[in-house]
Amino acid sequence: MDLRFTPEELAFRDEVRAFIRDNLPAEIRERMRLGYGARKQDTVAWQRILNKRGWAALSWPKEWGGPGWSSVQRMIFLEENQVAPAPELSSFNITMIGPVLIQFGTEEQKKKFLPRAANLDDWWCQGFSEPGAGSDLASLKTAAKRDGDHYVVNGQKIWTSTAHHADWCFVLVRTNPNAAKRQEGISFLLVDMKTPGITVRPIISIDGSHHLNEVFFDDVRVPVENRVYEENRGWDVAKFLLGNERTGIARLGKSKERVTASKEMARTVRENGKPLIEDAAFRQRVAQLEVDMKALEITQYRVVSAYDRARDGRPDPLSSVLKVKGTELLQATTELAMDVGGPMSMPIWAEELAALSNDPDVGPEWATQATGSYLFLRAASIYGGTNEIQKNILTKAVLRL
Amino acid sequence: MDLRFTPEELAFRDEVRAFIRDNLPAEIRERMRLGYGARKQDTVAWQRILNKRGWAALSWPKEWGGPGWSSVQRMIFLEENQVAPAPELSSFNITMIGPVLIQFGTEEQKKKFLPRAANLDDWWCQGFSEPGAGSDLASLKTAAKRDGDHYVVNGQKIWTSTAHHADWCFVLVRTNPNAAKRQEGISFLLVDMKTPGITVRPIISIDGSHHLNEVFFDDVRVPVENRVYEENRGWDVAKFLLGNERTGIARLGKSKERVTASKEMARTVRENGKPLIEDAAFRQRVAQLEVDMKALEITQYRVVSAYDRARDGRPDPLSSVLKVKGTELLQATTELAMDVGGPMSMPIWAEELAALSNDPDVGPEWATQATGSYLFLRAASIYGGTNEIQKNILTKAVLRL
Amino acid sequence: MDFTLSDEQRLLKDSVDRLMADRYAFEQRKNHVKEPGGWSTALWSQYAELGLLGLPFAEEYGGFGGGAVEIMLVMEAFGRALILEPFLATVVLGGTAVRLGGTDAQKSRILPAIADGSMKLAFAHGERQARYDVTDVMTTARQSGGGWMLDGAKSVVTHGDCAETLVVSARTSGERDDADGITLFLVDAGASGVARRGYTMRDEQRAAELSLSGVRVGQDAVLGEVGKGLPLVERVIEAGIAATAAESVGAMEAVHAMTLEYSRTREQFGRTIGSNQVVQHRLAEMLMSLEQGRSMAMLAAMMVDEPDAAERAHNIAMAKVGIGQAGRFVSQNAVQLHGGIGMTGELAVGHYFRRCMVIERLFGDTAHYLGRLAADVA
Amino acid sequence: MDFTLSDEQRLLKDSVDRLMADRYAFEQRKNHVKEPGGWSTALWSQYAELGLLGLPFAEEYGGFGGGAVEIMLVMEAFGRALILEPFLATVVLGGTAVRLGGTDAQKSRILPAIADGSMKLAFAHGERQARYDVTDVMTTARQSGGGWMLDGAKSVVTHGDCAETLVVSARTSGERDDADGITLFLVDAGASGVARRGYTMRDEQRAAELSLSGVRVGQDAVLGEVGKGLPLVERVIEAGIAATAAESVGAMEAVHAMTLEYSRTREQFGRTIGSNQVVQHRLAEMLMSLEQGRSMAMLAAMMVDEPDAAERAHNIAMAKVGIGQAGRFVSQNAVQLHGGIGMTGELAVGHYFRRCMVIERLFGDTAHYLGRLAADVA
Repeated sequence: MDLRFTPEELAFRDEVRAFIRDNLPAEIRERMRLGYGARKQDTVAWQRILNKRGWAALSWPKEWGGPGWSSVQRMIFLEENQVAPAPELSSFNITMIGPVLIQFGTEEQKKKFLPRAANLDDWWCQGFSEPGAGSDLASLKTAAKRDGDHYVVNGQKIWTSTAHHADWCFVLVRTNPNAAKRQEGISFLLVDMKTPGITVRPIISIDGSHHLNEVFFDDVRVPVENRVYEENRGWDVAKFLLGNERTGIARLGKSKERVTASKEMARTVRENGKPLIEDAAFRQRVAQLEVDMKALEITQYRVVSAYDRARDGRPDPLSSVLKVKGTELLQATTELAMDVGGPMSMPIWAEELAALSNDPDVGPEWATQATGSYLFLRAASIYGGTNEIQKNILTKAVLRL
Repeated sequence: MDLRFTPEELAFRDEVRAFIRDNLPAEIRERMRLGYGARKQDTVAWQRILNKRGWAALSWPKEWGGPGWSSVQRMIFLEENQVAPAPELSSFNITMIGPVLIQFGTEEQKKKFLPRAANLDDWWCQGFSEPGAGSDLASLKTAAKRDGDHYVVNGQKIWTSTAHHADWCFVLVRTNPNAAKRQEGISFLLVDMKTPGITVRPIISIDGSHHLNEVFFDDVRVPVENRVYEENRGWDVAKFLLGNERTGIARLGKSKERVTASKEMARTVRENGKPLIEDAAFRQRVAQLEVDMKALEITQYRVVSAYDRARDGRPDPLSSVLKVKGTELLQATTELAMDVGGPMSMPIWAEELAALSNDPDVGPEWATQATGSYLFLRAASIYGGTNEIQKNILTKAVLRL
Repeated sequence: MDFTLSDEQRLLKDSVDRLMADRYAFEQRKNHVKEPGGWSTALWSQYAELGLLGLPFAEEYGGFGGGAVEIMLVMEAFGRALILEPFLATVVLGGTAVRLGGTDAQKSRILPAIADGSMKLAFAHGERQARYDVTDVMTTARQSGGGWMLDGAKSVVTHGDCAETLVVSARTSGERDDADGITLFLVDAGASGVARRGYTMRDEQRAAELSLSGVRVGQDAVLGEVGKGLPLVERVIEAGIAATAAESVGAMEAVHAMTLEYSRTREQFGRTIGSNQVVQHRLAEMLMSLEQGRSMAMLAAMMVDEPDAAERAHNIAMAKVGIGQAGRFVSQNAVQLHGGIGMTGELAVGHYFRRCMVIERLFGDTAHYLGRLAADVA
Repeated sequence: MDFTLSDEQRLLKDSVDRLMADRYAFEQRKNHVKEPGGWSTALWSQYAELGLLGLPFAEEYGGFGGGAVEIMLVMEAFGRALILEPFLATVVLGGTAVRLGGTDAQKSRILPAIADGSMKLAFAHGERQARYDVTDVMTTARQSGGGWMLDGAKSVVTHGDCAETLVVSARTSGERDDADGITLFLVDAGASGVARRGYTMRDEQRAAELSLSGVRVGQDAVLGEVGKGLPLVERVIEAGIAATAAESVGAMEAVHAMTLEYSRTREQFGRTIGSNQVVQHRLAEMLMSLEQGRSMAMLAAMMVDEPDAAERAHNIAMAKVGIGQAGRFVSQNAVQLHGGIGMTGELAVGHYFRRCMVIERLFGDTAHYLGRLAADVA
């Protein structure tokens, strides 16, 4: 038993670190250092650079362009990438549709979609949630009627993030409304977002960003060959996708990056006439967060290293611990960064920064952006199964109550 | 609207403060200042001093020896008494059996018991809880069979605090096992603890103190005239008793006394080469507790002043807030006091202090006693309806969910 | 001790509640936000007609002689409705500065104009480098030609974009962080040398960055005593804390009520989410925080006129901490219990959440005031 | 990175678990407490036979050359069983001091005696006035007649009442709080001038107050370098923190398991308390704390032999904080969920609770180490 990285793992980390340092475009790094979210073009550009290096499809088998990494290596890569900070890989492409096609897809589907997914030539989004469904996925109502060699899809999806950027969407639809159990009669379709009858309506988040959407399907015709796995067996695909590897679910690198940034900025602002970084309460708060991050880091090591050993498909229940503690830390560390900015964190500078003006200048971008990510990440304890749901999962799966 | 005390209330507070200062025996005050619980003789002595002054039966009508105070005055008295620190009045005598007899008792019962209860000539205890019942009081099984002008009581009570001191016990018994609802068929009896067939077995708490007991009833004969209110209507009496005035339920004075003592002691011990009182984290912790105590103090004012206005019998649901927040503070402030003592809080000196010895002397009594009250008050969030039960009450009574 | 309201106070409360019910439903509010200034000029006139804009001023200045309790009642109602108008900046902050610091002449000139709605004020004290340090004033005022010349900049001035009159703190002597040497000035927002950049805050309220270069004012612009402005600044901030504490209570009430309602109606896994004990207890804990917060808002209202400055500052700092923590707990959990929909601008819950977030950081945040209290521990 | 155990490690774990199952059921433990010394001499011999008492020592000293992981496995098992014997004081604390600081002669004299169970040690460093300050050593040692003379007092010395050999820290130069000038001595508990008062702690473990007046020892009693004892003291404390972290994990495991079991069987209002979602989530949160604590105990075990002193100290301080907070949360809630019965000595839960409470305060409490980490923030 040894928690330390092996020399090989350390060498790998240095290699990743060096590659990111040398290849991440300076303008992207600077925007992200200031706390901006990655723009579409940032994500595309960076993922293609990584894909060129063979690092984009990080969990895929070599034959489909994967780097053949262990999950420890994947964890190291993800953290280095977050800490950089660099745009994160499209999880829809890399950890969702990719593995799904590799597991369930036809040869044609793999050939058609995997290389483009790895290179982000196609931007994928996920059409699962529906109004009123929330965490209760199986209650979905969007219907697909067979019509010759097409399905005709009608219904509505919601919380579809980046649908407005997407070229393709993988959608759960109900192909058999009369199935005995709700989980039966669901199919998994790949839908070209350019198909007639699709309407994307933006949902503006409380941070002011346009990330989420409603997607309406009005007689949308989907070729049958775009169905993944058997008809009415889509729930198996969804279960695989949701239970699929959750390395990086804790997003620890992001929390670390926020604490590092907070400490940097805390040298530039003051509290009671001293730099904030010298304030005892602030230091206590940072110290506590560093303790919690360290504990989660090791718990993540344990989950991830166990993942390679016992590949029995079903995810380690401890990954619910990663989700809960990880999102608690994301929220605590983004709140820390916002608090460092103090009053300067409250304005929205966006328009001001865009406009040329002789008016008084505006405050530091990092402060207003810190609030943006604080607000945006209030959703972290909601999406992917609320933290309350995670505790229900632990109750059933581990406590067996 | 005015949160401040009126000049009359301030004058009253000064009068109480002066009386306690001048009349509380020095030896008792010193023991309590060190954090010892009041011994039986301490409680008896102090309550008799107060009763002589007419202040013991603080919530009773004048005709039965009450001082005729407003609930604001009662609150002021209770806090001054706790802050002194002085032994608290026997709640069994003053806030439980007294009001019960005044409300439901016969003239004979009042004459026989009230004056002796006020003067603590009789030490009362409460026979409600039973093994396996816990917060679910109505599931009690102790049976009383009518036999001529007596009831014959058989069964067991538990968590009976100070039963080993008690002269009398008020007991809930089941007189009709066939009642439709569990709450029906229960009667309220007054039992002389000297009656044959009563066995008291001590329960030692995790602080090492003997406070709680099991009480066994084996064919215990109780005269029918010692039944309060109608047969099989005992639940109404119990409801009245439990819902009865809850001024002082927050025990805020005790928390304040613990914080004051902690600050005093923190001047005498060190942290990182300085007096602990100068440690930034310690000061933050104290400041937060003082904020929480202040908020609770005003919430208590609101509840108590409302209590005099709308005397519709049923207790203000906000009193559940007083219970939860009050016990959280009791536990936080006793933990603070223990932490001040640091390593010196961990030993049990009791025997050492008793024994004459030339061995090395022992550490400060206040430290080991601080741990005693910390341990003992872990029960504060359990007795009188656990804090989880209190939140259920708020859910039903206020949120109506 | 007495928590009952007088008939006048109940009357005031009812009339404001009625106005909010008629004119400030969440859907109506969306239109108010879209107005040029980011708030409703029509409602501003209504406030004037109702006498709200003169509430805390003496009758002789066109006011109603209301006290801290009256302000508390109004701010609670405003908090429930999430109003956007510059009431805090004009009546509470600017109004307190003039009411407590002004000469008869200044009061006669300004207070009636506030009361009838014709003049709006802003309190321009905070500076970018100061963060929450109240004595960190680097804006300077130098004697020049019988008057004063102001140079410097002010940051995140609440409703500083629409105010006609600015209450500006400047250093007339001493160094950065000195308690002495701070003076308040009444500055016409249109004066030459004054530049403003208005913008929207995270809670949709307006604020402004302000720059002053060679701004000339007369001796009659001095508010209070030259070099002794700090105590007045502190009274203004204390009034602001008390008022926003009450506003926060209103916001907590509203957001708790709508979360409770949502938990009754929203179904998941075939049952209302409110039937989950965990949700029930969370709502009970939110209620407890709300009530503890309400107690703290009452404390602030009671203390804002306390003559003993140290006693006043200490108690208001306690209220600030208590309200900040309560507002955060209640509003964060309101979003959490709403789930995804709570993260959008479409429901009111996200707006209450952001208002509580901003209020926690007005005049200094929770950590700042807890630090003060820690320093007071004795 | 590798979390698998070697066959030897699994063997060790199984054998200790088996011994605990056979000899340390809670009812059996009640008898061990009643033994004269407050712990079981019979089990002490068993530990010796199993080789546990020599676990961390080299073969040449009658040991088994075990490392931090082996100690972790044993301490977890001991934590689950709440053992009372002086393993921590003798093998971990005293043993580390001699193992890292001793000359060959000292090691040959002491380590085999520890291993075969014939000698018990105690680490007498803390002093009453010091609270948790590790450099606050006022006990003095002065050169006298070719040897040293010790004067002073030591406080709350774990199992200091039964040890034959005391590892005593004393000041050979410098002032109170000086890092330099501290020296460790091996003192025979029977030496003239040594007085002890043994007593029971809140967790039923034994400790002692110790006084030294004119206690004479030879040069060969010096452990490590004269005046440079602090680094050795710190290594001993770090070993103690790592060991008690693992013990705490064992205690948390046990108390979580019995609370879970209790919630399955205990009925109230006609249903098991474990059917309450609030109880379920509390148990889930306890589980999360336990797992986070386990991670921290692993960190401490990995770091205890880290050569970089600053790195080692920082990580072990983090583990100490994490374990302290986890142990408190888990054990406090175990008592709460048990209700009244959890407040009595009759069930094991209250004993685990008190052991976690004491462990949080051994070698310094959570606030003390969080303060250190805060000082490290950069």
